[in-house]
Amino acid sequence: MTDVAHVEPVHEEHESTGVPTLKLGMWIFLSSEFLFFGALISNYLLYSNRAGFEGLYPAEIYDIPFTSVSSFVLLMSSLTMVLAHNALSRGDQHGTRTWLFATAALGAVFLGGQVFEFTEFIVNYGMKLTSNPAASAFYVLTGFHGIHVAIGVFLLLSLWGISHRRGGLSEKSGLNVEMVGLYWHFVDIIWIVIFTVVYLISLPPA
Amino acid sequence: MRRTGIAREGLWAAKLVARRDSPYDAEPMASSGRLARVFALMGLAFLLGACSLVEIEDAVLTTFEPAGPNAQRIDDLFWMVFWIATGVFAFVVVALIVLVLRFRDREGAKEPKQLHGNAKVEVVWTVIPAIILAAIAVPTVQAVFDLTECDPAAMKVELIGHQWWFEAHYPDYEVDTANVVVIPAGREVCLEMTSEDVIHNFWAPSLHGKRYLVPGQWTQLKLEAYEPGEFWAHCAEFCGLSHSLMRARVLAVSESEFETWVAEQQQPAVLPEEGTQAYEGYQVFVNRGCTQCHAYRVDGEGGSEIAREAFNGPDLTHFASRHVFAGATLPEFGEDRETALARWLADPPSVKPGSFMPNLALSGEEIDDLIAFLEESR
Amino acid sequence: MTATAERPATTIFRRPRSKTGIWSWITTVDHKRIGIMYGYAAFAFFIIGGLEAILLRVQLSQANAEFLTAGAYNALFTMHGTTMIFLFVMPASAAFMNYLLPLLVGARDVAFPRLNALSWWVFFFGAIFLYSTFFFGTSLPPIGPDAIPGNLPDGGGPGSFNWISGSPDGGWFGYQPNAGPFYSPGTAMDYWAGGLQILGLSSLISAVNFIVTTFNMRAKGMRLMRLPVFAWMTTVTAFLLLFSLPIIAVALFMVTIDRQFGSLFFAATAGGDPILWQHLFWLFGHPEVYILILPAMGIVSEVFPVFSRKPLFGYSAVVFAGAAIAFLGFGVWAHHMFASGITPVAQAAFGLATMTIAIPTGIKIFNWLGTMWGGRLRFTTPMLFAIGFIAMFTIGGLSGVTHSIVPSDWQQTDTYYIVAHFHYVIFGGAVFGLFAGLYYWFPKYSGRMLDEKLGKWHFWLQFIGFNLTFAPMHWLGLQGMVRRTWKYAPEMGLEGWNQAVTAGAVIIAISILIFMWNWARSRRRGRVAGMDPWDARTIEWMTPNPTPEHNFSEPLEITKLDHFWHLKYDEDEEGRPRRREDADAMLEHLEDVGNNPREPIHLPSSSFFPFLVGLGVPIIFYGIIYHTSIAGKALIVGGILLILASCVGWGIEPVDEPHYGDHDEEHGEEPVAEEGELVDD
Amino acid sequence: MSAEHQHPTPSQYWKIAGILAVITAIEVALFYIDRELELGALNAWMLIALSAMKFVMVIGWFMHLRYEKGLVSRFFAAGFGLAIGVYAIVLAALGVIVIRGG
Ligand code: HEA
Ligand code: HEA
Ligand code: HEC
Ligand code: CUA
Ligand SMILES: [Cu+2]
Repeated sequence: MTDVAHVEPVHEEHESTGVPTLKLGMWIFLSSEFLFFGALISNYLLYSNRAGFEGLYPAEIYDIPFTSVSSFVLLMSSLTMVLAHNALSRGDQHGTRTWLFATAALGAVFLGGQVFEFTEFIVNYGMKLTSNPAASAFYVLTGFHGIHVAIGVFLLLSLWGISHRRGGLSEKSGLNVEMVGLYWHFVDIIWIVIFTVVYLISLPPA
Repeated sequence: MRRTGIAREGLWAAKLVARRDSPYDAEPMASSGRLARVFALMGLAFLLGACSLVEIEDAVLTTFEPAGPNAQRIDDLFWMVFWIATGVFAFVVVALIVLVLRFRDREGAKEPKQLHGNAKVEVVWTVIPAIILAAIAVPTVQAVFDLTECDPAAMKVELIGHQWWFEAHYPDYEVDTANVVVIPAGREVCLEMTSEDVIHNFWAPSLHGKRYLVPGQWTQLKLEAYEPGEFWAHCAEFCGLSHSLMRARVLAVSESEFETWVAEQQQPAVLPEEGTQAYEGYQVFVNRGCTQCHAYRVDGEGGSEIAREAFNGPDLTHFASRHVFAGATLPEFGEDRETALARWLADPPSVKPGSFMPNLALSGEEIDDLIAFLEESR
Repeated sequence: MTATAERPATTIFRRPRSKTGIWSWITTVDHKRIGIMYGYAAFAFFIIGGLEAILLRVQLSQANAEFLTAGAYNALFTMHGTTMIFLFVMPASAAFMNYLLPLLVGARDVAFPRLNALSWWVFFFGAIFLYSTFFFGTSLPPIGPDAIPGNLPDGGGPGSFNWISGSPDGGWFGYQPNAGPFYSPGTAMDYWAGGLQILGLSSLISAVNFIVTTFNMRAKGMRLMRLPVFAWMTTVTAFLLLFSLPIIAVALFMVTIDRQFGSLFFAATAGGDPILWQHLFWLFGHPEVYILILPAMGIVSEVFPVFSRKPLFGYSAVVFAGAAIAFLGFGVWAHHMFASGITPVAQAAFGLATMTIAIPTGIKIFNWLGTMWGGRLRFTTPMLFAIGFIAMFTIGGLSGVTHSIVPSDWQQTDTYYIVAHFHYVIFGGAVFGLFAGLYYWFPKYSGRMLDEKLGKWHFWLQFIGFNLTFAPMHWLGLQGMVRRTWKYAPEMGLEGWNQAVTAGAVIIAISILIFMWNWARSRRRGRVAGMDPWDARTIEWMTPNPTPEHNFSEPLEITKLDHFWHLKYDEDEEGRPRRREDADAMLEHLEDVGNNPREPIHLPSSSFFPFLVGLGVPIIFYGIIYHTSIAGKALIVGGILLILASCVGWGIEPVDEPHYGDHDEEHGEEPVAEEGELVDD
Repeated sequence: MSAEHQHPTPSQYWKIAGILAVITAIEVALFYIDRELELGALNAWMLIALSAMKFVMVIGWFMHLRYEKGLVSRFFAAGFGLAIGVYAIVLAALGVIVIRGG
């Protein structure tokens, strides 16, 4: 969502802290997202190795090589994102457009990977949302992350669309690109944590 | 923007005000003095009221009459903190009253000195509460550790919560009962608790505080009564429709009585003689599906095996030995037991909303027979 | 500020222009109008929640009464608690925050005016969603412990008109598994979970907005340590919201997914852990209670100095104490779970942590007393409410301390002693504080004063009624009255005091009626307030009353805490205030330029999109409840599309269009308000 | 926008991304090494340390937090720290994290 502080200042210094208002808002919002994902991750940690559930535990069926690749894809999308922003700040409209699209595309690949993973788990292994609390926790955690990625892709594509207008992205939209970038990187760092804690470290009960 | 009507009026008011020293002076003095006195009186009355918690005669679930060491310990702690809290409140309210009386605005009062704060008093009113709290904290922590966990050697009673009654099981004696927990007085008994459905909360205020009964988990509560006696208990956590009708009794008895009780409970039921009304009742009991949910142990006949096919209801083998039933809500105050039982059997959900015991459409005769039968099941 | 800006080709709708009438309210982004809407909505829900309470009280006024059915009783206390907290105190605080925060920091609006409108509309539609359960919700008997997990009961479609018993009945904290799919089948609890989720979203948006406003929109020279205390408490509250709402969001999502899609988070039979819900709920729930009280504390911190004619004693201590309460508030949640069987170590730790909150709270109380010390106290209605706040809140706070004594809480928890505690802190604290604010700032909103005589009647009746209602609950609780009991037995000995309680509730109702009468009358015929009716200290009073749409007309430069006061007064040799010669001229000037700005002022333009996005949110949640049907799926998709489309429109729409939103006189469409009728109706 | 000048250049971004990729590779490698050698807690701590490095790098450089005003990092750290703190306590209370000697 884009909204720029535009109220006519009562005085000269527009932003008392010197941080652009929109940016400050985004950082503050993101800081609350830690609590959101923290709850989901804790929930997973609580159930992932509780003994005695029926059915499979997520940690028994992870496909680490596959997830490593999709994690890598998401990680690299942070690179393309930052390159897009960089290109815009240099006034390189073409570069911006390309990198924005690349980022959205990488995000979409990641999402595709997740869809594939879920299908695999559900169809081949029979581990459903309703199988046991560990499975529920897994799907809900990664699912909410996926929803965040999807929103990011939507935002990126919107920017990409706007960048085709005559004159490309204005300087004002530069702030918007930066905002979407912050959001996108944040979703990436959450995945960094999920990948390590949920995929690499967590074990099924002994 | 155009100046609005009200704004014009406003300017006029401001001018009016300007003739005095400040708008504050222009305010009518009202009756602040009288008000202050009224306020002081109110505060005083309140203080007096708060100083003594009003004792209700015969409140059966009162926490003010501890009947065992655990409850006693809690009671002592509570009163200590209560008096400290009252002291703090008295301080605040007296200060308030003094301020109100002394500094109320009077005719010709001078403007006050502009005090912005004072680091010293700031420290004082940070440190003093901290000290008070530290003093309360010590006995609190001790009591928490002393009162939470059972003595491992204590006799165990398993208490299982159901919507809306308590099942009690004595693992050492293989005794099953419901709603009335019998314990020997003068020694610690450990309730090991869980729930079959939702969270319940067992509370026998004369003996101890509350503890949850959580499905899928076990919690403990130690109970001990100084003397024999009957103590009310209540489910305290909201557990659905009939939460308010989920009560229990703790019956503390002497050691010898306890042994007799155990011995009686261990016995299977004695079947009524053929031809009696009770025997008719037994037939109804077996044939109308009561055994789907109720265990009834009869020698040789394996009563408990036919039980619990459908649903877990209270064990009725020694039903007549329990002076209250249906979550210890029946018989109601002043009601005789048979009327209550008849009411219950006729339509349980109307007595206890949502009860899992269905209305089995028993005829009046069947009910009478059942009552005769159940009342003989000692 | 050229009025020649082209109309961008990309807008979807014509930019809304109306300044009056329903559309102006729907599309407004003015923080004051949003605040007013919050205020009226909150008050309406206070009445609804209060009437629910009255019904509860009628049922309880006799042992074994049959006035309500058990189901209706459970529904009523659930909706009473939920309404009072989420639909009354929170939006009432939001009303003050919205109206005042920009004025207090010296800005023309909040940082994100359209987001502000969005949070209001999300709140509004969320409240409607929650209450629509009375029409559409179903509440069925439990399925029982033998229910097979994953085998969910059918959701039950709309149309089962079942007034009271169709409402949620799991208590305001919806303990699992009682409020889960097996023990509360039917859709009522889904409405509850969805409603809270939506309301949380609204508050989260506000929280971000308020924090940014405080930090970034301050007038020149308005350093953080010159902010009025209410602005501070707003900010602290916003942080509490910011960090606690995501937690409840996750918990509510888990419940919704459990109930709708068969996940097993809280299904004990399948290994789910019901205690997890309690941790998550109270991890939100405890900060929540400080969300309720801190704004009220901010309000009385404004009131005491004005009616003592002294600066707030220990300003920085009061501010830091507020922050400390908020911080500590995140570390005490398990004190709601002392009976849950957590380990003694955890019980002791949480008990101690809970006690520590008494220290910063005490600092505030004592500093208010310090403010009154040596002052020239005038017992106007706001001041009476503020004094009442101190006395009543202290009682509630101290009973809170007795809960923190873990073993005694084992006796108290889930009894009316707790009910007494929280009504003392919420009603005696937050609600008294809010009324102090209403009387104090009414002139800002209406340009007129509330009647003092009626105000005093209101105060005293409410004070007496309040104590008659809630004081007996202390001893009722300690002598065995369990919470949430529909019936109690005659031999419990509770009847007499319960009748007193019910009588008290009626007295409160009468006092509220007096207040409503006072409000309705004074809006039209109250004494005209003029520029500075209370001889106040903070800069919101540097604008005329009622506040003009653009707030401040001239640049401000803040030089001191209580800036406005120091423009009016200097100090004599003894340190007593002395009115400056030019004070009245200054006020006159302020009033004049306030109403007639010298140059056109550029304000944010109205927008349709916040309303539309807000509308989309409950549509999705209706869809989720009925997701098994085609209609439900269509609602989900429709809601998402509506939101996405509106977001695109929002993004493309320029934030402001000088040509359309302009405030110059040529357009002159704003009404000439007569007799205090500003543009607010 | 004077701060803009200090932002990394594209080539620096590529380098950071390279490091991130390498760390990820090491993490995955560790996962397999652990399967053979049963490193137990050591493995977990190493993985956490590695992902913390990635975490910090993305925030610091890609999100430019290094170049922001201190206020911003304080807000952000508050959310992070609070989340770690409260959820650690929740998990401890639920018996997932076992505190020795407790
Ligand atoms: C406005 C809301 C509000 C506020 C401010 C508070 C403030 C406090 N609350 Fe309360 N509380 C609730 C709302 C609130 N509470 C609600 C709604 C519930 C019930 C939820 C439910 O179950 O439905 C609840 C329940 C609740 C419980 C759980 C009870 C139970 O269910 O078993 C506990 C336990 O510790 C508690 C403690 C406290 C404490 C210690 C404070 C402290 O912050 C109070 C501090 C204030 C003072 C202490 C007074 C002033 C201080 C001095 C004058 C200084 C000197 C003092 C001393 C030296 C002691 N509260
Ligand atoms: C902001 C919070 C708030 C407020 C203000 C109140 C206000 C009141 N509350 Fe309650 N209450 C809660 C929050 C609040 N409450 C919560 C959170 C619970 C726990 C719920 C749960 O257990 O889940 C609770 C529970 C609760 C119970 C316990 C129910 C139970 O456990 O079984 C009771 C019982 O007496 C009660 C009573 C009252 C009364 C009499 C008032 C009165 O003060 C109400 C006063 C207001 C009015 C009376 C309205 C006045 C106006 C009119 C009547 C005018 C009519 C005019 C027209 C129609 C034009 N409340
Ligand atoms: C579907 C299950 C079910 C059936 C069938 C059933 N009951 Fe019950 N019964 C219950 C449950 C559950 C309770 C506990 C209700 C409560 O206290 O809320 C109960 C309670 C009772 C009690 C009170 C016991 C006590 O000590 O509290 C009696 C007596 C009783 N049932 C008798 C009968 C008789 C006689 C029949 C057959 C005519 C019968 N029940 C059939 C489930 C059943
Ligand atoms: Cu069981 Cu309440
Ligand atoms: Cu609390």
